[in-house]
Amino acid sequence: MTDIWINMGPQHPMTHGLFNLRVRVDGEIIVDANPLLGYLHRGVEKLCERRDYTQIIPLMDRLCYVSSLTWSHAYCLAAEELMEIEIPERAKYLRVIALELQRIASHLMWLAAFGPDVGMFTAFLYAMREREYILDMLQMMSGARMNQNYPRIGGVRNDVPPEFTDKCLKVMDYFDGKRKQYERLFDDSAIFLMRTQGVGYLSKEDAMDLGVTGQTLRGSNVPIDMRTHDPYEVYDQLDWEVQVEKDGDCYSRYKVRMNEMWESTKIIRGALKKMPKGPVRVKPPKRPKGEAFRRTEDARGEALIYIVGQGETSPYRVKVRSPVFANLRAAPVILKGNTYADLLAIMGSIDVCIGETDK
Amino acid sequence: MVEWDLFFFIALSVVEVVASILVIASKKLVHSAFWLAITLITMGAIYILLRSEFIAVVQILVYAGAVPVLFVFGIMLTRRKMMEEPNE
Amino acid sequence: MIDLYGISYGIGKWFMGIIAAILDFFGQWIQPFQGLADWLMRWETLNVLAITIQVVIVFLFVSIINLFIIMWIERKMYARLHTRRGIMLPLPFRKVQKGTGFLQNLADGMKLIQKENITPKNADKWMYHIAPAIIATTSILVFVAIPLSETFVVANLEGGLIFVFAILAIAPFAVLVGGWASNNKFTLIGGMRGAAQMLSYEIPLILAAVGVILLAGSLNLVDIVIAQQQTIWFGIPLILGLLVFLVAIVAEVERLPFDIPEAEAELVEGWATEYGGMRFGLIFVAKWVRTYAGAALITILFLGGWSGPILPGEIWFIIKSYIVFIIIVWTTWSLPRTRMDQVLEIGWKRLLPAALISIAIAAALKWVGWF
Amino acid sequence: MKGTEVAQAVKEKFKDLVSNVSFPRDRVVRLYVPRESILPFCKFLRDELSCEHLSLVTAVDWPENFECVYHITSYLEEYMVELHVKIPKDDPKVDSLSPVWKGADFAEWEAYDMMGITFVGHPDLRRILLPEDYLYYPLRKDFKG
Repeated sequence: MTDIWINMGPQHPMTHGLFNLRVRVDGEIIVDANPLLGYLHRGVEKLCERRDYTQIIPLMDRLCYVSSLTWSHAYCLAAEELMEIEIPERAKYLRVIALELQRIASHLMWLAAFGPDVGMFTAFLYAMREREYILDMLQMMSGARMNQNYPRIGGVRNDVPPEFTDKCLKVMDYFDGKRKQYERLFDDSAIFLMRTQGVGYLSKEDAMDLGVTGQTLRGSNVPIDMRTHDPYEVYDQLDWEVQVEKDGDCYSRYKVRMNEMWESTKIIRGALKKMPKGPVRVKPPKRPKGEAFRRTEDARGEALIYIVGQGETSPYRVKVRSPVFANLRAAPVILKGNTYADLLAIMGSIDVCIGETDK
Repeated sequence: MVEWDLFFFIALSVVEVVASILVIASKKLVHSAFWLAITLITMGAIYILLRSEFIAVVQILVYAGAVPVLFVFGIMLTRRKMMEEPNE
Repeated sequence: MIDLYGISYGIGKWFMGIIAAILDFFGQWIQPFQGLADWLMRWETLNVLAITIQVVIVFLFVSIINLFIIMWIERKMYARLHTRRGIMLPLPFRKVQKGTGFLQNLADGMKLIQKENITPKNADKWMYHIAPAIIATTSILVFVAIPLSETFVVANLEGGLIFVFAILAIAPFAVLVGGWASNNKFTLIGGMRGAAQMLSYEIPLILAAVGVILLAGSLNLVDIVIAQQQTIWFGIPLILGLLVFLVAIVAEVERLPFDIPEAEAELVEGWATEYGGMRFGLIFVAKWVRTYAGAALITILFLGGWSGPILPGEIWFIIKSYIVFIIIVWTTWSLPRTRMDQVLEIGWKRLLPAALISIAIAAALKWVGWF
Repeated sequence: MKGTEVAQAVKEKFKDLVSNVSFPRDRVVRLYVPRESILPFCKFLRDELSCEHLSLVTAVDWPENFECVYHITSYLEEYMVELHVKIPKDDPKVDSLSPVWKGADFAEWEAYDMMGITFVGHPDLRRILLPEDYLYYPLRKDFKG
């Protein structure tokens, strides 16, 4: 049994979505890896060219089914840049709260997938349990649990109900209280450390060169977070820190994500405290002209949306930069030389979401 | 009166002889290893007929337990034709 | 104590008595029937019948009653670990949708039987078919030698312990056969991993039991328990051996910290990927039976077997073995999966020296004369 | 570094090659370069101006010509260059940036797949999202779904 190619996917319990990772293994060691994409291609960019600026928002929600709000927000941000409008202060805070809630929900979903990846099925249900409360909060804000369709060009769709602040703080307290449980489940488990520490090493230079962003980059000791690097909304007025880990292995990527969740609760608390009263939406112009782009920190890395408008009701060109698409570029580099069993931990730590990758 | 010992002895011997012939007659190395395991296990059963249970179980533990090693080598040193073809 | 052989002999004699009486009655007119009736009531025939009934009783216990109980325990237990309710299928005649779900496993089994048995086109048909049979039969065969009490035992073998190990050692062979014959890369890798894991864990498993053999001075499982009744449970002086044995048996039955041969995340369903229908059911069931066999072995070797006050020995044995089983389930569902090289490292570098130390402790205790 | 400073530095090196410089935001500079000089220009950006990260490669189908848009980030100096390259319709070719940034090949793959722009020097240019034997480039304006 020398080298054999193994198709991990498109139907495989490991794939977090519909994609095929072809792995060439020599015994248990991975010699080569080759991600094949396109199983979920829906032509979102083409669809955008036929729709109104507002009609694109629900379409962008469906880019990533795990963190949909971040995508519609990124689009709205870019469209506002294109239309040159300033949104009300309250809408900014509401967006930050919604984004961070969505980030926690997305990271919990990642944790729920990462647990079974390393063989700990219990983590799945633990993370899902907490995610329910977070989704309840998102539902309270937007009325939907999955594809919220909440941000609008020029603000957000609606204001939150008056009891939202108290309930959200309660959920944050509950979630912070669970931190110890997670640390005992993961960080205290010798087998979990064995599976993740020193596995899937990605050096700082490689990470920068390959265009990797997000937690994969921050796990390799590069403190780049678009929320501070290219600040949007009110992130620069809130008190929080960019999470970085030094080692560049699966454990540090895991740790970055876990710490980010607790950091997000901090942001939400601060935003809830500082949130002013006022309107939540302004009316955008209908036919913008020009080109604009904005970067946001998606739940998985740097999301960039580039819009070209030609003075019509629908944009001339919309381009989505998917962080996972770029991070997948690093997968073959990280995988090479690791064992086949580590493939799960590595692909899990990259946090693949195929919806946004294939667009 | 049925001679149970004789009956079982004949039955086991037939199985063993057939299996041991198949060890050398099989075309695939892995099949040979499989028949070898059958041979060794039936030999253990014959030891039980001889009222020597200990040597029977040791026979199974040592020899039949060692067959998987042979099996692994068989897999590593041979190739199945289907595996080489690209996946359709 | 229930005398299994006596009961079986009684059942056989009662049953044969009825038939012999009927044959006798017809023998008034048909002469050969009388001879047949005489033959049926002879000791040799009844002996064979009694042994068969013994085997059937143990088989029923292991594969029907006990299996449903342990499957139910496991599924309920890990559901609670996951903070959910687990199986809740109500009895058929109850309309309310809440229950203990005890019959869920029966329903699952019926579903599996109804499924079509699909054989892959390029599979090695004969070996593909035989692998689940090997693994299921050997798993149940273990219980032939395991005594539930002094007299509740099918075969009170002199080398009972070695017999159990020998039978447990055949299953990885079936894993390899099944994995190779399915002609799938996942199953092949699973089978290879199974073989490697077996090679590294058989040795600590047996070495951990050697300490017990030294203290008890016998390979007979009944004698080992009697020796514990006269002194103390061997789990107390040989706590190290107990831990090694527990880890090794979890690896031997391929449960979660060490379930790399069927790591469902990377290898789909491991070596059993291509099996469907009741073949898969057999494989799945055999895993539980083997786990219970492991729990029963730990009970016998280290926890005093059936010794205990007031209750009958068989009940004590079942209670203890279920407790051990629950501990195994607990570890299974709260630990992540190890990697192949780590499994081998744990086996060779940690468990093997610990097992040797355990033997040294046992030898020292024997030499001092405490046992 | 502010956008104006970047533009200054670039203009010193590539005098008349750079055209249409504008500043959409404070730390963003948008400029056009001819397609022949894209490779040396990007090498300069990476080596001299510490642009470590190529965010995005886009292609836009204008009525007269194609346009490749590169979003290039500098992590250290916290600015961004939006680089536009005009490509004629009858010869949609441009130099690949994969010698400069290793991660560029994935982004270029997508541009090739969707818009049909051939990247010269790309290590393995093939269809990535669409089927291998697909004949059209769906994001072109003349593609009628």
